[in-house]
Amino acid sequence: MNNRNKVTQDNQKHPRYGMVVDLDKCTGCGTCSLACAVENNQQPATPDMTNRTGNTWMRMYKVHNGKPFPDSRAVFVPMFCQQCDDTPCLYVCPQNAVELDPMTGIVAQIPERCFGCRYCMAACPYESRYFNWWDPVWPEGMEKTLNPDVSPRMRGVVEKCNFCHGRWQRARAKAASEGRRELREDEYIPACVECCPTEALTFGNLDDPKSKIAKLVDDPNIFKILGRLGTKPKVYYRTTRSWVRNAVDRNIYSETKETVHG
Amino acid sequence: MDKKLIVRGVTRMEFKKFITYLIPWFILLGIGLYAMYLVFRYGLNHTNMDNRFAFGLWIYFDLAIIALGAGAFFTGLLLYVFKRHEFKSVINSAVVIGFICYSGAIAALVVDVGQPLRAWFTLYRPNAHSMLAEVTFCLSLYLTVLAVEYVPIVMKNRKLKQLPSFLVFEFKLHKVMPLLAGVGALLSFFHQGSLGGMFGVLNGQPFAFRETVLVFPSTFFLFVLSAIAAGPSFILLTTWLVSKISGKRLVTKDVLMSLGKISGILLIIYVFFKSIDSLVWLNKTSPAVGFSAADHYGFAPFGIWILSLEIILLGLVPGLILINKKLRARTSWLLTGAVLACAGVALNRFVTTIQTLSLPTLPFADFLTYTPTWEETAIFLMVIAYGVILYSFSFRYLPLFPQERELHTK
Amino acid sequence: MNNKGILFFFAGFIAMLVFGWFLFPSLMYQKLEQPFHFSHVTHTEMTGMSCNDCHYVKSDGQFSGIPTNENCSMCHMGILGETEDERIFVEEYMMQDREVPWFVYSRQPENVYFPHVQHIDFGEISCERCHGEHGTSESLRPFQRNRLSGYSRDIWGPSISRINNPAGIGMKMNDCIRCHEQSELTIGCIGCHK
Amino acid sequence: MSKRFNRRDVMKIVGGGIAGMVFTPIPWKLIDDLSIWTQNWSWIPVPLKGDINYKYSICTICSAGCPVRARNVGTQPVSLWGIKNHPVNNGALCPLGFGGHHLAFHPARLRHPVKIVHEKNKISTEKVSCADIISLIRKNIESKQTPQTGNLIAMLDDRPGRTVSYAYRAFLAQIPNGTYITTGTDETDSMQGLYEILGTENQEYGFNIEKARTIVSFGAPLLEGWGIPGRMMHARKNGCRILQVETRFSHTASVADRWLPVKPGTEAVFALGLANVLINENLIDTDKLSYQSANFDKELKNYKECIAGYTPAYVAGRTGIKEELIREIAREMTTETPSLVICGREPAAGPFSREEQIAIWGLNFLLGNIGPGNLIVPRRSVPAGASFSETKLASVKKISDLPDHSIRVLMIDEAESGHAIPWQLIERKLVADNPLVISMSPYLAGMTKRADYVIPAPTQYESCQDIPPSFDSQTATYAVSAPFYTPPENVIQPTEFLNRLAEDIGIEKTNGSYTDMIKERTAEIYEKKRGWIYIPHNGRLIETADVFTGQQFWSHLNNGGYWIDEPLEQADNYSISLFGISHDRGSFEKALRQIDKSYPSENTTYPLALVPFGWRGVVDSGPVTPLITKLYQETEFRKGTNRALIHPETGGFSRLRDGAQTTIVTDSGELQVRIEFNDSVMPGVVHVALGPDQDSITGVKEVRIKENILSVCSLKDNGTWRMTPARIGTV
Repeated sequence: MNNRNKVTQDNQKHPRYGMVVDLDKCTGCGTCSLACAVENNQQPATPDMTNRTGNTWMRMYKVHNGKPFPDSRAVFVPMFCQQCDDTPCLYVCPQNAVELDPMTGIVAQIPERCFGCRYCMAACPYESRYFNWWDPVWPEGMEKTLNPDVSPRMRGVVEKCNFCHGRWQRARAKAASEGRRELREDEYIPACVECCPTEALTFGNLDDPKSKIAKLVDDPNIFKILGRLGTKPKVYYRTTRSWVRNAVDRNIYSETKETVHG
Repeated sequence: MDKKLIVRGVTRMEFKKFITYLIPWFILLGIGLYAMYLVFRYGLNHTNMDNRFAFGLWIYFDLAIIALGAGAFFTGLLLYVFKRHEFKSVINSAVVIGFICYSGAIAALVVDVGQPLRAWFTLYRPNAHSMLAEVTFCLSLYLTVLAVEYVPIVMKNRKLKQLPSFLVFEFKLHKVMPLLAGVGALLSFFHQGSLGGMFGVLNGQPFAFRETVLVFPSTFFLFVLSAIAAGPSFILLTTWLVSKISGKRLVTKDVLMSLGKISGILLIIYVFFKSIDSLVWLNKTSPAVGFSAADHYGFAPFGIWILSLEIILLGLVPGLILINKKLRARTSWLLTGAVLACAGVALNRFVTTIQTLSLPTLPFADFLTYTPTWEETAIFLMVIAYGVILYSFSFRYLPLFPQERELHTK
Repeated sequence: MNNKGILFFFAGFIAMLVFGWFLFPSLMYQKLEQPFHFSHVTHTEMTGMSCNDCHYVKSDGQFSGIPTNENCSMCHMGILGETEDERIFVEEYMMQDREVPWFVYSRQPENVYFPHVQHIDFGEISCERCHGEHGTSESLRPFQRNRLSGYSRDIWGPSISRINNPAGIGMKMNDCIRCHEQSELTIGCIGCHK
Repeated sequence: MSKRFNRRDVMKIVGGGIAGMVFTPIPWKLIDDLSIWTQNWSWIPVPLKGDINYKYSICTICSAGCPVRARNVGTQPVSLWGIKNHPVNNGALCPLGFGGHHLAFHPARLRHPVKIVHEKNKISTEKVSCADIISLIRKNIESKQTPQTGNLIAMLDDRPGRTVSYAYRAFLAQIPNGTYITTGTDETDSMQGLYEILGTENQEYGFNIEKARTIVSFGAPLLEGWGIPGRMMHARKNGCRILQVETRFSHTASVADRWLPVKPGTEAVFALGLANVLINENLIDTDKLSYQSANFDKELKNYKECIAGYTPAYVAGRTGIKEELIREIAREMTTETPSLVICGREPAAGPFSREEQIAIWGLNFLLGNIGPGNLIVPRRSVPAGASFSETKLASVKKISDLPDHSIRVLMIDEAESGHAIPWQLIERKLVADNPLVISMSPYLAGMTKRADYVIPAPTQYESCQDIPPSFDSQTATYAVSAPFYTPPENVIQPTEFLNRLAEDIGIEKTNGSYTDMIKERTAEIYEKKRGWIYIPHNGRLIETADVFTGQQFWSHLNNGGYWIDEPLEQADNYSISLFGISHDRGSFEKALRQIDKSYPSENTTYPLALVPFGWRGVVDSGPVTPLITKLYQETEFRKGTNRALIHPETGGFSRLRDGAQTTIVTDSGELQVRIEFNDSVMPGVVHVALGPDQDSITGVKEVRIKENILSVCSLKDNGTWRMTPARIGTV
């Protein structure tokens, strides 16, 4: 794809945004889920929506250590589009509704181009893509609270986390009005990062060695979920606890299945 | 009342009886159309698919009937390109079955996608990397080819034959048949393969992901192979079934045996490559990304038995039955072999679609199950009803089996 | 086919061409009059206002678009002049504190993000390139709304075939892409889609 | 051409037309426009367009009072955010706060006074006028009722301390039998034990959480919206350790540094066990403590005798926590210092009883946490405002203190504490024949569903509201929630309703509007010239003394400013009694034994301990943003209503499947639940969830009164319902 080539050519110039999730800091408050839903105009559930048909770009999992009472421990794992550099969903989309954005490295999903074949959902190992099984319906009057920077989707298309690119557009316009083409580090962060009360989420340009995130990524406790699949996610997770690492990532062979709640 | 339309020299049941027999199928068609309306009007929440089970009954059904419909292109290839003239007696029926399978698959696909009105974007600005784009192209082109192949059969209708210009047209079409058969075979080859490749390329799903052979994942070739192995068996089965239902002898037995033999040989080849593929996948491809056989087959009910069933009972066994001349000669064995072969390819498509989605990839995800809703089942049955109805009319008014007249008069 | 047959065939063929090229476009678009007329010329020439007085980029980089009653109230506290349009504006909108429901000729679909600031400041594109000579118009032309999609005719462009649309005429995605390609700008889908 | 025009000719024209169409724009434009049409269906909502601006206010969903920055399109907020580095909550906002601006459009919103018609299991509404309701109340006030049948005119306010609370009390003081009550289910109620120990009622205390290294939490959901949620989150971020003493594997327990799953009802025993180790291993600083109590030696001796029985061995047997671990925890409390012990409450399971609270808070005394500069610090109260300082006010009563069947008219204030309130708690205080229940609420949800009439009140950001300090705040604070928009036409401010009522029955009205009352209160705060005011626009703290005028002070507050008092250097005199002032040792021990006995034993009809659970603000009470489905229905990250969690090995359930529907039976009734096996549940215990009020969230037309787990919990006389013996399924 020509866009992919452009990314590699222009790598020096454009930022490559990524995120680090510190699992040791996350308290599972769920604020990120709600902030994401508000920011990105996700509709509230219809009466028959289930945890399999809902629309939760930023999804919280409670992952268990697999030990019964009283030795149970759990970790909260925020799961969202991992923004893979080697993007499984991009290769499969028949009509270019998915793109690895050359300006930001964001895996962009364009709902208006999507015709809802859901092949990308089958391709995504992170279960981070969501299909609009229902028409978007807000309680009467509540559509006034929609964010004008994000267009509401229609039924029958796939959507997912896009690092709040509406915020990126706004930030760029603001920078442009000041005559700048590049963004400063704190000018653009997604809603979930801004709202996290324990600062478990860090966002930034992975290619900028001076950025906060670039330093974090060097930490030995950093890992990528399902990193061995080779999809090269730009979302990293961090933990110092080995059981968390084992429960969240498939970095070792496990014959016993971990049980999960949430 | 429709005597004038029926093929000269053969008898068909009374018109009233014919319609009575079709009524249940029309009812199914009607229910399916209502379900289709519900889905188009209110969206895919009328199905039981969900964000993880993004594909359900319909995609499985598409894959299965397209595999079984492969008989059309493969028989055409054998007849027109490899000059196996004995298949002239089933080619018309095969083309109709192919047309039904492909048009039915497309009908199911149109309901399956969330925004069918945007489907043309794929043709307008396709992603060349996507196997699904390839499928879409080949499928729509091949359906056109099948329609063109269908036309001369329609024109052979007694009434239509009377039009002189149609006769000329039909004759001209006949001359291009070998070319069409060749093009059709090529298109079929690619879309059967791409359907297999669709899952083989999913590097995020270790259960489906396969090693690459000549830029395509191995499932690309396995799908082609299994489709052409099962296709003749399906033609065999349908021919036998139509003959049973209508109570007519339609083709000579050697044609059926010949179909069975081809099916058998190809099945053996398929089973050989499928076994190698499975071994490579279980021992190399999958462990490399951190998934052992236990991760794939550790969830009830999908134990390792499903792989054995697919390869041995529904692959090797029918293959052996069908290549054995003595067994093949006995109708019961011939049919058993054909049924097992078709079941084998159906199971393979089931495993590829449904089991892939059932298995968790994230270490903390659950194993999921899925049951279709009545709407999904109704639309599935609707496509089958459509097939039965179209085939019934074709059988009544068109010369699907040229040998029938001979056998009838004998 | 005999001669007569060919003749009938061509009759149908030509009739369809005429219908498709000349009648169909006007059937596709519904003509709507603006709530009242507005003269850009009057505002620029008689009062000496410049475009920027009403249409400007705000400090957060957003484009102000069409001025709201608040902006207009600086002058239009009472009825100025004797035109009917002025009366409608003041009595039916200003006094009742209602915003004028203008039909916006160049309103892009909801999923499009068009930052004026980048195009003006970095692209140095003049307003006229996309909006034409709207700024010197005497009155407002009717708004043409697509009956199916609901979008303005200006998006599609005046030529129904969209062949040989000059740059800046027509505002479909392809028109944007063409200009971006000419200026060799690296931009992905999310550069313009929200 | 001579021949007649026939059917074939028509076919040819049509054929030509079809061929010609390919060369016209018709098919191509239609195919394009049709696909664009799918982006633009009329039922796809379109966001507002307009000028983006920012406004500041305070969230009033719960009593924490978190400051918010609203991003508005024109006048309509489209998102709310915390204010970075705000001194009160460090800029955190909870998930409910993020949806605060949705509440005005909540599907359960009421826009007219209504009468509620109760049918079997469902309710419907009829429009009535406010005057009708007022005359009904007047009739009830005027009618001569004998005390036997109950004659109280009560106002239930679950968030006391607000200006409106004072207005209620002033009103009630004027009418015969006027009674002001709270449910006593707020977190503030968990502080009662502390005040009992300190022997003080008028002195308020708060926590210096920021200073604590270790927090031993008895059932408090510290990381799930306790106190001012942002404070605890911030402390956690800075490395504060949490030891969670809780039966359930709650979210807080999951991520706490230690989870100490005591058997339900044995929290107090565990606390006394820790006290036993602290005293017997000489881990307390007796010299320092002796200054804090008048007759310390006697108290300590008495206390020692009392806890002598609670040896680690005994406590281990009772609580299920290993003996060695109890010792280890006690030692940790004196090494990882300073350590704070908090007695909290699980939002659905009800508060601890008075005696349990005393046992738990007592640890803080042993650790030397009480007093200025320590972890539990005294703070000033916020003055009530000039209009109420000289008025007679009705006294604050807890609903459990009232005799049964004593309330004739009950008016319910809309503001909820966010904690579960079993309706029986209120119902049994109402007279048996035709009580009149009026709710002043914006929504048909929560307790309002049980009322007879509803006065529609303004909701979040529709009216000026004041924010008294949260119970955990270490100093007095005061803020004003400035409205973003005007309420719908028929909405009535509760004070306005009181005024109309007062006029009708001929008593004195309050002065001015509600905003004026709040303004008076701020004037009084300004008068004292103490403390600082935080200005959100520039993030600066200004000394109150530096604000020139009261008007300016008001304008700061009315624009999202937050007034913060100076810490109190010296507390009023207090005299610590480890069993509480009103308790002697005998009754204390008896009460603990009583709780001990209530634990279900095996081989009885009800062998299981039923403990409900929920999440603050979402326990089936008031409405929350419809987007809360992201955490409930759409992910099951939190458990929805009537989900019963049990350990798979809990005896007798071999017949049950995971996910099966079954009934939970207690003395008080039975309830349909869905079973979920979960191996981190304590065997022998069944936890049943209280989720959001699903009907009102999804806007179901027919509102049902769905029974929830609280209706089968057995309610004790002291107002607790922490644990109920139960069984599952039919025997």
